[in-house]
Amino acid sequence: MTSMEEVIMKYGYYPGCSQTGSAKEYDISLRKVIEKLGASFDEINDWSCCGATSAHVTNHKLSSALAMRNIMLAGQQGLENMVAPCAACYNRLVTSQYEISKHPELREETEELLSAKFQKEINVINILELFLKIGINKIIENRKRELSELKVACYYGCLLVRPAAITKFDDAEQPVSMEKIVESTGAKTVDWNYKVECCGAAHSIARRDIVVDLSKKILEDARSHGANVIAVACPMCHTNLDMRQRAMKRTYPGHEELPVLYLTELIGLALGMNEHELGIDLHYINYKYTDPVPDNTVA
Amino acid sequence: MDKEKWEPKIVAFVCNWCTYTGADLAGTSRMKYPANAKMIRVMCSGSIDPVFIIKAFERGADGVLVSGCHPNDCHYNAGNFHARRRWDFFHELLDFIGIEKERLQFSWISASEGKKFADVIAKVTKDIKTLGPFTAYKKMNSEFTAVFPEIQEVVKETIIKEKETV
Amino acid sequence: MSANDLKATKKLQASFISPTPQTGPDQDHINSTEHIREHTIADEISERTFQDVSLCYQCGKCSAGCPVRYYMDIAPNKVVRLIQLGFYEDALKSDTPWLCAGCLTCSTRCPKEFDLAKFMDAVREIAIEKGVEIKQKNIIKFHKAFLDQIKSHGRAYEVGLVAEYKMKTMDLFQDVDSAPGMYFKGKLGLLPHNIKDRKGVKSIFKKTSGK
Amino acid sequence: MKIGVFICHCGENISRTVDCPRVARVCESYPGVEYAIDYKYMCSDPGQNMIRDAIREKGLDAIVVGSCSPHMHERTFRNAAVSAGINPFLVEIANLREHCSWVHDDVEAATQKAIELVRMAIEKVKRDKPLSKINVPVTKRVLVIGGGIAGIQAALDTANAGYEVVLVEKEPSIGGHMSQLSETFPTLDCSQCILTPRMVEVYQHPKIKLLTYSEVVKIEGFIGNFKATIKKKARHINEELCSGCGLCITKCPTKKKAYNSFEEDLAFRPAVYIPFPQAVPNIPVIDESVCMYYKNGKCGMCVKVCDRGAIDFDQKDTMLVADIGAIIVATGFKLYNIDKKAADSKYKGYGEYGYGKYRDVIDGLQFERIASASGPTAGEIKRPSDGKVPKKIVFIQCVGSRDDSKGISYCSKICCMYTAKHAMLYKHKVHDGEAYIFYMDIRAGGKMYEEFVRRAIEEDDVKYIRGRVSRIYEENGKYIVKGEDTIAGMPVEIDADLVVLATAMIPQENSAALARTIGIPYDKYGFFNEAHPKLRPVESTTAGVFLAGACQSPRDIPESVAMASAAACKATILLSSDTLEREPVVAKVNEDLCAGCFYCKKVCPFGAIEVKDVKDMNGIVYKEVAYINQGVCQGCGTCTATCLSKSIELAGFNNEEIFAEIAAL
Ligand SMILES: Cc1cc2nc3c(=O)[nH]c(=O)nc-3n(C[C@H](O)[C@H](O)[C@H](O)COP(=O)(O)OP(=O)(O)OC[C@H]3O[C@@H](n4cnc5c(N)ncnc54)[C@H](O)[C@@H]3O)c2cc1C
Ligand SMILES: Cc1cc2nc3c(=O)[nH]c(=O)nc-3n(C[C@H](O)[C@H](O)[C@H](O)COP(=O)(O)OP(=O)(O)OC[C@H]3O[C@@H](n4cnc5c(N)ncnc54)[C@H](O)[C@@H]3O)c2cc1C
Ligand code: SF4
Ligand code: SF4
Ligand code: SF4
Ligand code: SF4
Ligand code: SF4
Ligand code: SF4
Ligand code: SF4
Ligand code: SF4
Repeated sequence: MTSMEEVIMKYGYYPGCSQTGSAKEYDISLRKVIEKLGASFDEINDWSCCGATSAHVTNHKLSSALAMRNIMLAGQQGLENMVAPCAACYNRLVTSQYEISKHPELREETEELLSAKFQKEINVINILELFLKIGINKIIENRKRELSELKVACYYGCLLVRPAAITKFDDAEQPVSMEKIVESTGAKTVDWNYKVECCGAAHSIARRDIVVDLSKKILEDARSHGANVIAVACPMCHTNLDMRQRAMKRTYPGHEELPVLYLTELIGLALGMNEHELGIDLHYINYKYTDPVPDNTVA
Repeated sequence: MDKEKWEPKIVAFVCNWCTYTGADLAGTSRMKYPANAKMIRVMCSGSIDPVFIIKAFERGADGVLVSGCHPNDCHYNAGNFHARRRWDFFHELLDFIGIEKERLQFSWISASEGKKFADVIAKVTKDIKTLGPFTAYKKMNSEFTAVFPEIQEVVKETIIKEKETV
Repeated sequence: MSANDLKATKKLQASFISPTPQTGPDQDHINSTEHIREHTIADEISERTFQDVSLCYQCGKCSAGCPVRYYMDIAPNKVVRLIQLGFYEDALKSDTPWLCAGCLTCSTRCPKEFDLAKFMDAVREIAIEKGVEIKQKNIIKFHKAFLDQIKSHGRAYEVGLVAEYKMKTMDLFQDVDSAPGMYFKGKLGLLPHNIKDRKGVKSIFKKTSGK
Repeated sequence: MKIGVFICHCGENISRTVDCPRVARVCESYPGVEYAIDYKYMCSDPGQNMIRDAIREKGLDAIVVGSCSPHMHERTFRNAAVSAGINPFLVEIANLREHCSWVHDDVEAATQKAIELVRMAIEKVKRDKPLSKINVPVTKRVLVIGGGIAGIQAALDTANAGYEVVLVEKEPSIGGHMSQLSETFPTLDCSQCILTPRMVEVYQHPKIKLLTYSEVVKIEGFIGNFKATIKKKARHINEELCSGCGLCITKCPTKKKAYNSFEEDLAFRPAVYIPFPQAVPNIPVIDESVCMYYKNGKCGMCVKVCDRGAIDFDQKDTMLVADIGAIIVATGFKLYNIDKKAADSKYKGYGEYGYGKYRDVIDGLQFERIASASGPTAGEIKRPSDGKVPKKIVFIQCVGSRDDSKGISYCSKICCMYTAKHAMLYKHKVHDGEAYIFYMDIRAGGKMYEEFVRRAIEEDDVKYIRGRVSRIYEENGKYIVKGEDTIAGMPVEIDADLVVLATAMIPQENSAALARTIGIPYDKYGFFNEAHPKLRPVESTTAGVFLAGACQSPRDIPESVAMASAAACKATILLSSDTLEREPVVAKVNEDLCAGCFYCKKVCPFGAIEVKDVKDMNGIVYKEVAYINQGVCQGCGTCTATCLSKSIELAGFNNEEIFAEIAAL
């Protein structure tokens, strides 16, 4: 039996596909930050894609089966909980598990598809819940510097806090948990209007025009409320808000760049890691944090 | 018994305000229905004691109908909700006692539903005819009366269960 | 359900506009007291989404908050309306379900607690099953390409996805902004991540699509 | 026992299918039957005389009449029996017409059934017990709870009929919500102007005892004989001495220490205050939570300036007890607000509208105060945040109402109308302003109501947009209102200066607790339930308790007043006789058998069952039994079926009687 401390600080980890490619830096920074805070991950063996939007918008049963495959793997691995850092994965996983528990017909069908029985519920948590569980105090205790120059617009996107009945976490319209976490880095947060507005994620490739418009509005609202950086907690949000700024410049001449950081990168900066270590230099919009007082302790 | 000539005996416990008046309306409208059912008027379907029903079977009734106001129309507000709960349990227990549960039927008939009343009586009569005569009552008369305390127990059980759902 | 069912829908649609009395030999089969209702597409959607489509009272709050409303041909609430009234073909052909980003804004705010996002899922699903011609071709091709990656590798393989999508759409220039940038930043792996249990995943696809 | 049986032919109505003479003949030989006869028209005078004569001549103890439905002529035959000296409850009717001759064709079957029906009646009547009507005395005083327009109207009508009234109002002044309104639909007359005279009338009426700043804490007893305990909260002002000069208020140093709730928190008030200038009674209250004397024992400015010596810091809450014959409940409503609600609340808030964080997103009552000539802006339409006159105003209907997801499924009924009114008032005051109303349906079913709404659209150019608003957020001092025009099928975004929400009418906070205190049922929201939605709309199911106004469901002023007058009328009908006569069909507990389980108490829909202590000779309680209050019991019999030990009997329908009927089959 492991000690109490270890039990609490060990989390099942479901990275999700983006984490291995376009959101590499999210994965890198998350793992580093977690380690610094004294927690550890147990990655799900042989995890597969949750089916993402494409499965659930076209084939409900396929979507349910793909998501449940991973939940069952976590169960087989003896895990109680599982972190899904991608908001979309998180949403698919919690929703599928919820629906299966509510609707026996669906449960049966899904079990048949997977040729396995659904044994136990896994507490699937998102990245915000993870940091709240680890404890904001842990961040403050381990902080090497205060990011006091930052005015952060916390962007939840649409899938992190919805649907409220299933996620049972924070508030679906006026969430505050990311602000709490960001403020623990010493950064300030701004009150703005688009924190749960959708960026059109799913259409990133097929209807880039839509995504560019929606993301532009989000960036502008953040800026007009005084933000100098946006914090995100989802690879899709990041792709749209960061990378699409290039297209934005074409559609909206005069567009001014606004850096978009993963929440984990912000925490990493506060914990004393540098931009390169955290993968921030992989972003489309270059960003470097400058301390107000040059001689501040940097690890 | 000659099946052709046999006519079922049916007892209907009906509430004064809705079903009894609905039956009056069926009469005023000269609707026709079989003459098998005899009505016993009570104030509210909530006051119908399961023992009444057992007594009816004991007396050789082939079928029993219980009918009151529609759930939200009860003259006494909630009486028929109690009735409804009680019957849910009681129905199951009839089986246990050894009386086919189809012999006991329930309906909600309002004062304006003369047609429904006639239809229900027709249906119940037809159903009971299909079931055939209830012969166990002869046994009931001797054995059942002897084990009456036991029936009381059964009835008690239904009522306690009903309590739990209040 | 097969593609033929849509024809039945058409008939229903016509009879909705001007109800014609049912006479003729068919009538003989119908037991007057036990009329069995046809299982409609509306019923099908209600079943798949575990909620009755008649719940929606057409307040429009969903459409009012929908982030992609401006790009749709008809408002999201109107898709529900069309289904409620039996104008199935119009609903299934609309590009609204395809543009729906699944953001759950509507579902979160609906005063009737109607899960419209889930409803949209079902509409798309049925449109595919019935082989309805969909205007938003690129979107459906994207989903197809995405799922193909999972089917073969167990995980999304971004290079493969983009390649397949481009092949399907012949839209070769659309993404010039991102892919090369991503590649040079080392974010796009050139090789797919294959999971071990690809057979298992493939079988799920097979069982759910019949392919 | 000697029983007489009378079979009626009803012309040919019965005799056509029932062989009446045969029925009479068969019955004649039935044990206990002394006399049996058939006749053409039993209910006619000769028929009734026949019954009377038979009773006297044959010395009958009870009779059975085979005739039409008891709902037709039971009373006729009972009266006939009474005039010949038989108790009316020893008369049973066998329904041979509606339940037999009219519904069957076969003469043999119908006759057979008729015989059985009569036999059942004979067996029942054998076991019937003579019953007499129950008489209870009546206290000729009415308690009215709540002093809004409904309570005021009910109190005045009752008092004008000559009965004493005790009017209890929990606030320092009567008037209720109507006193806060600016002008009223559908006539746009000034609310205060029509209300104030009535408030004064209440105050001056010799028959009305007005208890403001008071609450009912206990109701005991039953119809005609209630006892009410009322808590009179300490005002810290001696009502006898105070002249209402208001000097204390002007001199109190705590000028802006508390929100003025009458002004819907749009203004402030000091520790000592009169809620509004026309308040009745015109006597201030000291708010202990604000007053400096209660904080640190200092100040006492009011004492210094009051030349009547009316300030009384030591005043305590007092309890009053009153005997009451009837109760009229008129406690009104409360307005739902969009704030974030506690997790255990029945309702949810509107995160999409900001949970109330925007100062210029206000509710209907706040708009009433802003539009009111006596309000904080003196009737000028200005928005709360910066006092600017809004040039673009958006009204949103059905906020909270008709919204399952927030916990309220009903329509609040008045908001369509007051929103049209608000938009008109706005347009009348801000001529170049634009007014938009988001609505789902317009419910304007009342005299001149639809015309009123059309006037807003046609004459005042108010723009109605059909669709619910999805979100409101602030941007540069404007409020972006995102909606959809579902008729045009177009999204609509309006940058408003002021947003007014027509929020739902919900029950008063304490309504469920009050209902339990009085012993009346309430619905899942907390509105009080009427005895019958169509035929007894102003009565509660508890005898002697009546309902008026918005405490029963959303009501506008005309309806509240109509209900109040109806309730007053019902109450005065009750008080018009010295004693109350009740049908004796009531339940009674056999105390020896009662096991004290009190299941019966749980199921009684009228709360007629109480716990009674049974004492031994030394006065020591040795068991508790159920006791049925005969004034309250309505005779449904639910308790009898529930009692496991069979210790309750319903008079006229006891088990023995019913078993006898069954046995007679
Ligand atoms: C914004 C708005 C605008 C409106 N405009 C109009 C209009 O133009 N025309 C129109 O016809 N109607 C209008 N109405 C409706 C009108 O306000 C109501 O119909 C009316 O006030 C109902 O009167 P009431 O006496 O039933 O309730 P209330 O006015 O709520 O009065 C109830 C009284 O009971 C008191 N009370 C509550 N609980 C207790 C207790 N436990 N013990 C003692 N006292 C208690 C309260 O303090 C209050 O004084 C409007 C309503 C709103 C919200
Ligand atoms: C199709 C329809 C459906 C309805 N459904 C419902 C419903 O489901 N629920 C509901 O609550 N309400 C319903 N209503 C409304 C309901 O019918 C009325 O509210 C109700 O009948 C009004 O009653 P009343 O006594 O005022 O008028 P009426 O029913 O019209 O009675 C007036 C009486 O006065 C008599 N009379 C007229 N003039 C004179 C005279 N000069 N001298 C002597 N006698 C005269 C008439 O002959 C009549 O008997 C419905 C109405 C309609 C039209
Ligand atoms: S918000 Fe809900 S009820 Fe309103 S139109 Fe949309 S789906 Fe229908
Ligand atoms: S889920 Fe679809 S329909 Fe609903 S708001 Fe989002 S994009 Fe619009
Ligand atoms: S308490 Fe005194 S000063 Fe105040 S209003 Fe009354 S009389 Fe005037
Ligand atoms: S004692 Fe209290 S009420 Fe009187 S003047 Fe001072 S603060 Fe005001
Ligand atoms: S009265 Fe009008 S605004 Fe009020 S809830 Fe009903 S429909 Fe909505
Ligand atoms: S006239 Fe009748 S049908 Fe038309 S809105 Fe009014 S109440 Fe409804
Ligand atoms: S149910 Fe019967 S035994 Fe129980 S308390 Fe009531 S009267 Fe007494
Ligand atoms: S008869 Fe009905 S009202 Fe009377 S005490 Fe029994 S349950 Fe209550």
